[in-house]
Amino acid sequence: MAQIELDLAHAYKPNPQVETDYALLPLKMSFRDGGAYALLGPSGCGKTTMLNIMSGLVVPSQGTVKFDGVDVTRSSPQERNIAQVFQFPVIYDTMTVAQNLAFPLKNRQVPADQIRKRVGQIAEMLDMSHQLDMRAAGLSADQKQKISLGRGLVRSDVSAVLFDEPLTVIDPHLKWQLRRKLKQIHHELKLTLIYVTHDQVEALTFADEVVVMTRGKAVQVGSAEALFERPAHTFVGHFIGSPGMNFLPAQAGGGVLTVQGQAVQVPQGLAVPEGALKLGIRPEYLQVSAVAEPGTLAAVVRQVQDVGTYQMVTCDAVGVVLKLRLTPQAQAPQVGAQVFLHVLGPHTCFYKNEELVA
Amino acid sequence: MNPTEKPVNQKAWWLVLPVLLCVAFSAILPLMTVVNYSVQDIISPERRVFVGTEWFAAVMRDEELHGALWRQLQFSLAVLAVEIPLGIALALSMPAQGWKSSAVLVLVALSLLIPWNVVGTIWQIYGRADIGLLGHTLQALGFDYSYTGDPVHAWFTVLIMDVWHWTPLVALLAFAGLRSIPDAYYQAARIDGASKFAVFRYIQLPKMREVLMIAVLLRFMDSFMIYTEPFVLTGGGPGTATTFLSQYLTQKAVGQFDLGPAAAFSLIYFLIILLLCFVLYNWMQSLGTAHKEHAHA
Amino acid sequence: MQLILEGVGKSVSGQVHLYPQTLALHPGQVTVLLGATQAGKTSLMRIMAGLDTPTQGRVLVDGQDVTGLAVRHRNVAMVYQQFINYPSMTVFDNIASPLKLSGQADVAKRVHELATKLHIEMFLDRLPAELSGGQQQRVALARALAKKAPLMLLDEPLVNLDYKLREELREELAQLFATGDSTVVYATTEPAEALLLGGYTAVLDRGRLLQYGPTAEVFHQPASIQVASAFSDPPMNLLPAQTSATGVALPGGFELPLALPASAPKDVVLGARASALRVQGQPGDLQLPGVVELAEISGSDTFVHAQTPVGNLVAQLTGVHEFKLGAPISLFLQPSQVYVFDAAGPLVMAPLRSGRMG
Amino acid sequence: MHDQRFHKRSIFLAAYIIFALLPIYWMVNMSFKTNEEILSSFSLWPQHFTWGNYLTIFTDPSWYSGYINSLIYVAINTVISVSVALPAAYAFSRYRFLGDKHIFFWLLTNRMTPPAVFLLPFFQLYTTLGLMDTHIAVAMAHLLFNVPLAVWILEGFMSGIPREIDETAYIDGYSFPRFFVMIFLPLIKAGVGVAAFFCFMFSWVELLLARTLTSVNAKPIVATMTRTVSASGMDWATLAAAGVLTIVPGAIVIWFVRHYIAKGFAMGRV
Repeated sequence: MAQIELDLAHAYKPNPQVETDYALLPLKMSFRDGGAYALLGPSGCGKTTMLNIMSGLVVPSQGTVKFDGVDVTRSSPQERNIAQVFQFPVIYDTMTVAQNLAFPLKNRQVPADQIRKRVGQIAEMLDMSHQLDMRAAGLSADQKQKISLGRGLVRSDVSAVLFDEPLTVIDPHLKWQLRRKLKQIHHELKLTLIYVTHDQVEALTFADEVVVMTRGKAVQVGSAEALFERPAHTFVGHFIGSPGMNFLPAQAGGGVLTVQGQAVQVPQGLAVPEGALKLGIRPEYLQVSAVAEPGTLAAVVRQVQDVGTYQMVTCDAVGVVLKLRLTPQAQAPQVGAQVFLHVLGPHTCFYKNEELVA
Repeated sequence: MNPTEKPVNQKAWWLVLPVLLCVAFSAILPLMTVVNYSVQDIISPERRVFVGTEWFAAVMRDEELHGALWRQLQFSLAVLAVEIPLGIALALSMPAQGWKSSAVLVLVALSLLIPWNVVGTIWQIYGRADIGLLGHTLQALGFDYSYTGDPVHAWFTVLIMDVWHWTPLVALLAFAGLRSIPDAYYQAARIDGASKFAVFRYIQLPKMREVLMIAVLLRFMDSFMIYTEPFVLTGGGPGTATTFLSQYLTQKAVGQFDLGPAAAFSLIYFLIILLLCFVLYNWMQSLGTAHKEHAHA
Repeated sequence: MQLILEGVGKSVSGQVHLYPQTLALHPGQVTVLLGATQAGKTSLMRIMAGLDTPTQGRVLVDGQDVTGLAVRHRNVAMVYQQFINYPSMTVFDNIASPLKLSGQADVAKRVHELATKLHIEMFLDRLPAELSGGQQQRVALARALAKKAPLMLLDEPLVNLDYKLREELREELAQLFATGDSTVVYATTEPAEALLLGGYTAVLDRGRLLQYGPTAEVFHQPASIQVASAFSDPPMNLLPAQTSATGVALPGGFELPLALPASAPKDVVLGARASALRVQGQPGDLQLPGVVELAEISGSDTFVHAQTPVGNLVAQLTGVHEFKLGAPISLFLQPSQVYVFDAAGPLVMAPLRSGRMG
Repeated sequence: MHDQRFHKRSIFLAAYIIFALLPIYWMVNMSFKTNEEILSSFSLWPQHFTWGNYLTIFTDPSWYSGYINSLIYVAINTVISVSVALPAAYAFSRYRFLGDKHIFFWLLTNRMTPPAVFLLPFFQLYTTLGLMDTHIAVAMAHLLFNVPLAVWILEGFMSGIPREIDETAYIDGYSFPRFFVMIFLPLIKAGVGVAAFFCFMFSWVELLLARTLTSVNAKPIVATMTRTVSASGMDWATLAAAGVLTIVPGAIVIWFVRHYIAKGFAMGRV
């Protein structure tokens, strides 16, 4: 297993000037040995480029890649001893499952009995022991992905296992079983796993640390809780959570906060930074009350939707749309009613030009 | 939901009708005349006698036909044995993308564009000891080479000419098969530390299986009915060393003008082709569907 | 426009895709076809559009039998899963094609109007292949809307898009359908989409229409276990049990006091949605000790998979919560949120929904 | 690619290309020599470079008429083959109908039928129809193998277009002909080009049928060339020049379809 350190940037053009010339803006990041990481972001944010730089398929236009302190920037995937699971299952059709799993070890001239033992062990871990002699080609997509993963796991000295959106072709109802399997394997083998996806459920479930990326930049690296509670950048607040964080522009000065002209009293013991701000509050934390209280903002209820496991209430506060969640049993306000939303509370985040300040 | 099945629509027959008319005119009508001739003795346009399967029996017993059929099978198998592996090797060595790839493709495919008799003419000139580069060089090296005199030299020259003419077809097919392999397979192989041979054995060959089946079908069939090139090069000589089925049939039909046996022989020749085609086609379909199932699983 | 499927069934080369069923769509409303993959959603939709003819049964539009009528003569619009556009035409021509064909006036104005509505007005002179997946699907949507057809069909239009993009487009679609007056049929595998789009929902399972009614009603009053499992994500917890004097007896000696109707059979199945289980117990809850198998974080919720004496359970908790694999956990089942099904399938009792019309 | 492996491959490729081009080079080399120089001395390069042979071909009607005749019947055949194959390929690609598998196989067998088998019947048929020695005769005869080839290639290209595009067009209100011309044809432009190229090529290279069905005013170049083979003195020089000129049309056209050569040869199956 290896500690991976990145200190690089990657540009499409030879001498990049403006930010959009970069596939990956200059970044400095390290991945702890044995950690499970996710690179999360919309299509085209540079997450796959970063994965390919780590695997050795792409050489960064500037900077270095280090595995356990050794510079591997120019060395091939084979020399870096990494394993990779691709978007669609990549297996050797003419071989059986056992031969597929044994293939990397056979290429390393590992003695036959050791191969058999190791393959048996990994097959057991992947719940595929009963399929070892079946031809790999005839299996279902999720079983093939497990084989592809198995080819990496059989190598006890594999430095890291990289996943490039591995669940894309898997049926929805099978996805959570494969996620659970990956989590169990990481729990048992303590391998360095790096997982690329645009789906926040996969990222937050799978990884200890999630790198949220947009337009070639890693805007925050943190645990699921940190991303949810304290998003460092408005993009993270928007991207994590469904629906994402509510934002409202505000002006703070001398103990009073005004939102589009409406004053909001700052409750005791809550420090509010001065100047032009953007407030961020998650629908899960936005409380509603019938009467005005310190830290509330008047709003009109526009829509109440019964989404089964919760009720989604959409309100219009001085022209800003705010969403909040109520439990299925709670008594939802009538559409058109005047309500007061606790925009200032312990869970409120304050942003200055998109960056978290308090 | 697997991709929806193709809907059944009998109105599609109207779309296929023009093709049926064209090919019927150029295949069924002639075939009927052949069948007609194969069961009659045509003494003169007016007098025809029904002879049943007499001509078929005669043709089956014809020694010369057996010789020609045996030489044809030998030739077709030799063609496959040389051209399939050589074509694959050529495809593997061709550059994958860029202008180089297009340039090599055109150069290699050039021989496929030459009229079949001109191929014969080229090798006729090329192999002559007095004016041909090949013939002249071989003589200079002290090798008494004559494709018009020595039956073995003639047979090998025809074979090499066919290899020169048609190997690019196999190469292009194999190349098309190789190009359909996603890059991820090569990356996975490199990560697994596979040797060059392992990459060929476990990734390239299985993926090329379908196109190689087409190559075998095309090459075997086309070589089985070869006529023009050997006719122009050696005229089937020396003796009957390079007289294959098509030439033997043309000699019988146009040359000696005995229509009955020629028609019977044509039908037998056509049935052999039909049988071989059926076997290879079904094998190809079963491989194709097996291949498609993998793609869907 | 009133579309009725009378006893419509479809089987292809011996395999039954749709068992005979009757479905009368509510005119001018959104009908969601909800079901897992292979449930028959696409087959049903293709019959509604006239792309396929049913093996048996009749398709009636405003009382007129259109079963055999070619799709060209039907006035329908359809959006496919894989963003189907005319590759050789520009975005403008793509959207304009139905308008030009039906010889309508001021085509350019209508196209610009639709393009602005779907935020693709800046791509009008580009080819579809140059756009991202989401933008291509917007072009297909604009073309479908351009037709203003009385029947509009969408076959899982968002399934191939990024997670966050799906969220945004789902909202836009809900608003688009609300403003339009055509009958909309929307196929999906995700219960959340059905709930968000509202209108009516038809639950399909392996070629059978199980239930058709207002979305909230089908969700809260599922006719059978199949409907309940099809209409809940993550899958509903189903616990076999026996009725007893005071309520219901679960394996492992657990008792749940419930006021059951007299007609309740001996063998029943308790149905509890993930939201009916919580980690902080309240008076009257049934406590179930268990061991954490997996904690799935979806950004706004955490789904805890736990093994308990009564079987594997999934609980839904708001916000982000970390759980160690294998850690002990107590789940509290709220009796008021429990469904009771006859073991054979039909619903016996659904939880009372406080203060909201049925 | 490791340097060592790349090196070995490019040597093999270079060797094959030399093997493939040498005979052609030798014919081109001869086509610029006079008969006397060919027979008297052996040289890798024409000592007395002459355009004479090409001049005779372009001036002697019995030579250049051969090219014109070939081009005429090849063009007719290509147009008929492709226009007839288009609707049929669409039917095979989009629908299942009674006997579709068998017809498709029958087309394959026609592509594989030895022309020698139909030599006699064609001769009979065209004499009774009074079509002997006309361009139409050869064009029609070549339909035997060109129509199946065109159907196979076009069906392969058409199957690459998702069926949902047809359905969307029908939903939008396109009638079949309008859809086929306005939307479908532009999408398979490449396929039509490749099918036309292969029909052109296989008709251009065929000798047996072309020679049998023509005598004077439709005699193709391939036939005029075999005539000189049996003439008294071997007119090698003109023969070589004529040979070079038969390669030129193919070489020009192939550049336009170079990206699809392989797909075409595989009859669109790849």
